[in-house]
Amino acid sequence: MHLSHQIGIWIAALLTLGIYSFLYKDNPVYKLCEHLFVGVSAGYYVVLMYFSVVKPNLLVPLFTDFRHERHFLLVIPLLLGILLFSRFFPKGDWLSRWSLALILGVYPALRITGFGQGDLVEQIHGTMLPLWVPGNLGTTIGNWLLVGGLLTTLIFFFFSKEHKGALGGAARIGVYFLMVSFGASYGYTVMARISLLIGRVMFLLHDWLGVLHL
Amino acid sequence: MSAFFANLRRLDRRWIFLTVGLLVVVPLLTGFHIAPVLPSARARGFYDAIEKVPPGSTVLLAGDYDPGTIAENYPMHLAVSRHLMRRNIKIIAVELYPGGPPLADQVLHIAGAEYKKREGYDYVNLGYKSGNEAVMSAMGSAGIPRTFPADRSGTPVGQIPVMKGIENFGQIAMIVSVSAGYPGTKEWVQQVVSRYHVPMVAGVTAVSAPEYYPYLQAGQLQGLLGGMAGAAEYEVLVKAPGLATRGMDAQSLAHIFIALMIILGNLAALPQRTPGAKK
Amino acid sequence: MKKFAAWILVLVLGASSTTAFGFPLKAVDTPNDKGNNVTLSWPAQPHPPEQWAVLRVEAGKTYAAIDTIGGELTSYTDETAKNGVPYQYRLAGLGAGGAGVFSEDSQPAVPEPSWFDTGKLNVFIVITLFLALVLYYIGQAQRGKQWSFRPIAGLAAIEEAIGRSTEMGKGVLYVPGVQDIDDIQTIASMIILGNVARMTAKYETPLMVPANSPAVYTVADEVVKGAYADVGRADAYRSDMVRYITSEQFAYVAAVNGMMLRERPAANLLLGAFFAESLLLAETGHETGAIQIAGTANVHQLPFFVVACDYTLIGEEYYAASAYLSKDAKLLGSLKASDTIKILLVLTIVAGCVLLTLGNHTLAEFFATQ
Amino acid sequence: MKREIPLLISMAAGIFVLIGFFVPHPAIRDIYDDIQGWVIIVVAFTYVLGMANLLRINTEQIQRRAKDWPYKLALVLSLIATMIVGFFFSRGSHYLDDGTGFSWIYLTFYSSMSSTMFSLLAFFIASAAFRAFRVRSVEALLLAVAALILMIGRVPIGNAIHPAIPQIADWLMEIPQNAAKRGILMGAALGVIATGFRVILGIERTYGEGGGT
Repeated sequence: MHLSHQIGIWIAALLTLGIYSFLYKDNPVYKLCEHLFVGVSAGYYVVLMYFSVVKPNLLVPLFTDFRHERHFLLVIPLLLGILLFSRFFPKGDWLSRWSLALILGVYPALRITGFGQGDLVEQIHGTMLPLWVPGNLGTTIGNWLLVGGLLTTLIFFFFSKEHKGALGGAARIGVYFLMVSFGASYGYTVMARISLLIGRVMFLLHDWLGVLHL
Repeated sequence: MSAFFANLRRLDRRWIFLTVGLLVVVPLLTGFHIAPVLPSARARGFYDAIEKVPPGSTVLLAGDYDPGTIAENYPMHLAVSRHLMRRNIKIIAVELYPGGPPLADQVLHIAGAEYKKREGYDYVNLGYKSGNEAVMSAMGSAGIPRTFPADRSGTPVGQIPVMKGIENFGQIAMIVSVSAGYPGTKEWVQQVVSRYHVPMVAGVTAVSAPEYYPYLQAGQLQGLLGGMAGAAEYEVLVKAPGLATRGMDAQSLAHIFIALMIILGNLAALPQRTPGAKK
Repeated sequence: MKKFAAWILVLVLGASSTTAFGFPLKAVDTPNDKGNNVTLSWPAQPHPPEQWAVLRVEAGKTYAAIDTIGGELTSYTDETAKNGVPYQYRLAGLGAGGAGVFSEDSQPAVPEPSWFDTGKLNVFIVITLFLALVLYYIGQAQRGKQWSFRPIAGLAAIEEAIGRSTEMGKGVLYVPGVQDIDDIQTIASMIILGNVARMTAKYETPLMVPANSPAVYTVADEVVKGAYADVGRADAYRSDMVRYITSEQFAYVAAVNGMMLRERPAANLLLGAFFAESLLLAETGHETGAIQIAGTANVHQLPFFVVACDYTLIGEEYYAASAYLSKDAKLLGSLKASDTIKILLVLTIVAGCVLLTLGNHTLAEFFATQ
Repeated sequence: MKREIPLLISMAAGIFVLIGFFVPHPAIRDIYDDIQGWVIIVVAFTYVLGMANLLRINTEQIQRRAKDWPYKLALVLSLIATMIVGFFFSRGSHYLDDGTGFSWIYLTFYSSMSSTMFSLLAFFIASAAFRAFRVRSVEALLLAVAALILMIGRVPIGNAIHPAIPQIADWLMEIPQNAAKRGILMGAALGVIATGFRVILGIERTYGEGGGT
């Protein structure tokens, strides 16, 4: 048992226990930790944004190194960035919508092509499987389930017709496939949450109390 | 029997909290060992994919996670850095999560010290860039040096030996995505893998692992590690048991307990057969 | 058989003379690129030299070496070429086994930037087809076209749950998710909230709406006030129905759980973008014995809602529900377009699988990325 | 003027980024690259705006002595302290190197609390497993069986109980789960594409333009 001598580890350990106190009851210590967390992370983000984005991608190319021939265009994002702060002036906040408009335009477009290629075209290609693989019954059954599972799930998410008769049957099978996939996600999520706790307990036992020899 | 279940239902959930806490602390304290970690086909696939990368080539290591999921992502990040460095593969690290850069530094410095690799010559940490998918798309189109003009501490990319000749994904042999959520493996697959034909493997949190199996089956991913279990299996393959392997006993115990809770919870909720029992 | 004989002839002559006969060298403008780029390719050599020197000549000038590459390679990309200039290339062997080994001069190749990346043709077709369908159906919906859609169990259950709460004289708790107002799921939640508020106004059931961001609070408040006015019950609207709690995830959950346990609403409606807190809200709600109807498009949270709630709107059902309720031309038009393209998807996949089983790969190849 | 210019900007940016995917020609691709470079910078500024907003809201509440104002004071002070240490007392652009004040704050406060915050869920998932996991229908039974197989199959003890369990778990993940997740994936893709077109073509009037923040 060799206790850590670093003040930082002690503070971190006390903050960890402060947050765990929420399990017993919501209390002032938890509230303080929570507000400290919000404050520190907001401060951290701003410093990070300056040194890792604003300086290297905007200030340096715009004002010092002129190597890249289109660097003068960087005055546009500089203006758009400043316009964002017009939200603080009662009259001017419509100006900030110019900057948000750039974001509102770029991301839907990136997602149309990204989802279109990665989640649509490639998945269609991935589902085109031979339904009879000579000499390999396991793969054949697997392919039937993969293709059948996908088609029935798509049919479940079909809204233009009542789920009756054959369509109803297919949708029902689709729900069974969905439920198996929800069960799998439930099992994985349990694993995820538990391992985060294990990670934190390791910090307390190893870094703080020094009772755990890795 | 039904009396047992009746008061089981009124159980204060803080007893359950206490049990979970003990089930995690006891194995870690006592080193009580339940079952060995055996690598699954998935972990072996991830390992073999990296074994196929020729030594001397350059890999993009995307550490897109933050301290919130250190327990799952950090062991993968460290194990893959060791594996790449042991095979003399050069590493360019980027992080699209604000909380990422210090974790990538730590991983690269630990592995770098073990395998005598020098920062700037064998690996570099280009740090964080805001913009999520836009960063990935820009790296492929405008190019990596224009999107990341400097490394994490401001050294211009032109002065970094490992970046020499690196223009875009044409010079990247493989992408290793250590991911917690958005932006992460899904966005790398959508914005880069299909567009620039770069092979990719992913080490992800358990919550997000199920969603990436379709990418694995469609050949967009060459390997996938899911959660702490995936990390532990990979650590065994890389012969560097660390945090993940150490935690698996507690993980096993906790899972058994929760499985029991599901079964017991349902039994306790069964309508009581004994006559006269209060409905 | 003839080709084989010719090959032997070349080999025999080649081995005996010092200058190996030239092998074909193909030079072509790299397709689907920004330009300034020529791709060379040549057949693998039986005895490749240690290295190749890549020689290039512009019209009327002499050959100049531009690069030296490994002998085992069979292709090379020249990225220093200029658009519009015709170039010819030749390979010369270097180092061990390279003396006197030359390729034939390639055909002239003129690098040009390409206007369309043919490798993305399949994505282009799928996206443009879908865009056309969306615009077509939105246009139809705007011209008043009505379609019949299948009922969604969760939606019918909402009305039933509100009715039950009214009978028991208890309230309805509506939690609009934890994302901000710009998230699509929160916008859909506001549409459903409008309908719920119209019902609670009609039945005079108490309504509670905890919001987790100032923007969601302002929009939700407008929606509820408007809904009460629409049903002519503006008097029943009270400003404390919609409340801004906090933006921090766990503090918000603790506060909402507190409302469930204190005010004991008979119906909990959890509709919007949820993350880890889905589990905490559903558990507390389940404990209070309230009817719970949940809906989200966050797939990883659906398992927790499915096991703990009475009804769950699963992924797209959640968006479809908001389209039904909104009666909005663009939402209904997009829903109809998605349904139509789903039929096409099912047919394409079945056709692809059948053709593949019969050994024909064309359809499958079309959807592969080039 | 107030509505048309933002609509024009998002339509122009959206169309260029959409076309840029298909057109490698520099006439389009150079603007496509510029726009993405700009959006990276503007997103960075939104974080700074978020911080300024946080400061404004909390300082107002402190002045008004609103409920919990001492906690708000702690928030404001920790925010300002982190920024001052980061900008001025952490060796400039080497601010995240080991040993700087800023990396100490990262490790001691940010890293510790954010990893603890998420680990709270381990406790809740256990209590919810007991109290709110009702198998009331065939569907819920399928979900429960798949969950139990995965939970036990994915950890070493599963293999110790019986080697078949991990294999069944792997099969469940590779085939049935995969098929359903792909169905959800494709459905979601259609939703994202339809909404994306509506936003870019200005058909969609998102609350974002009208509403608060």
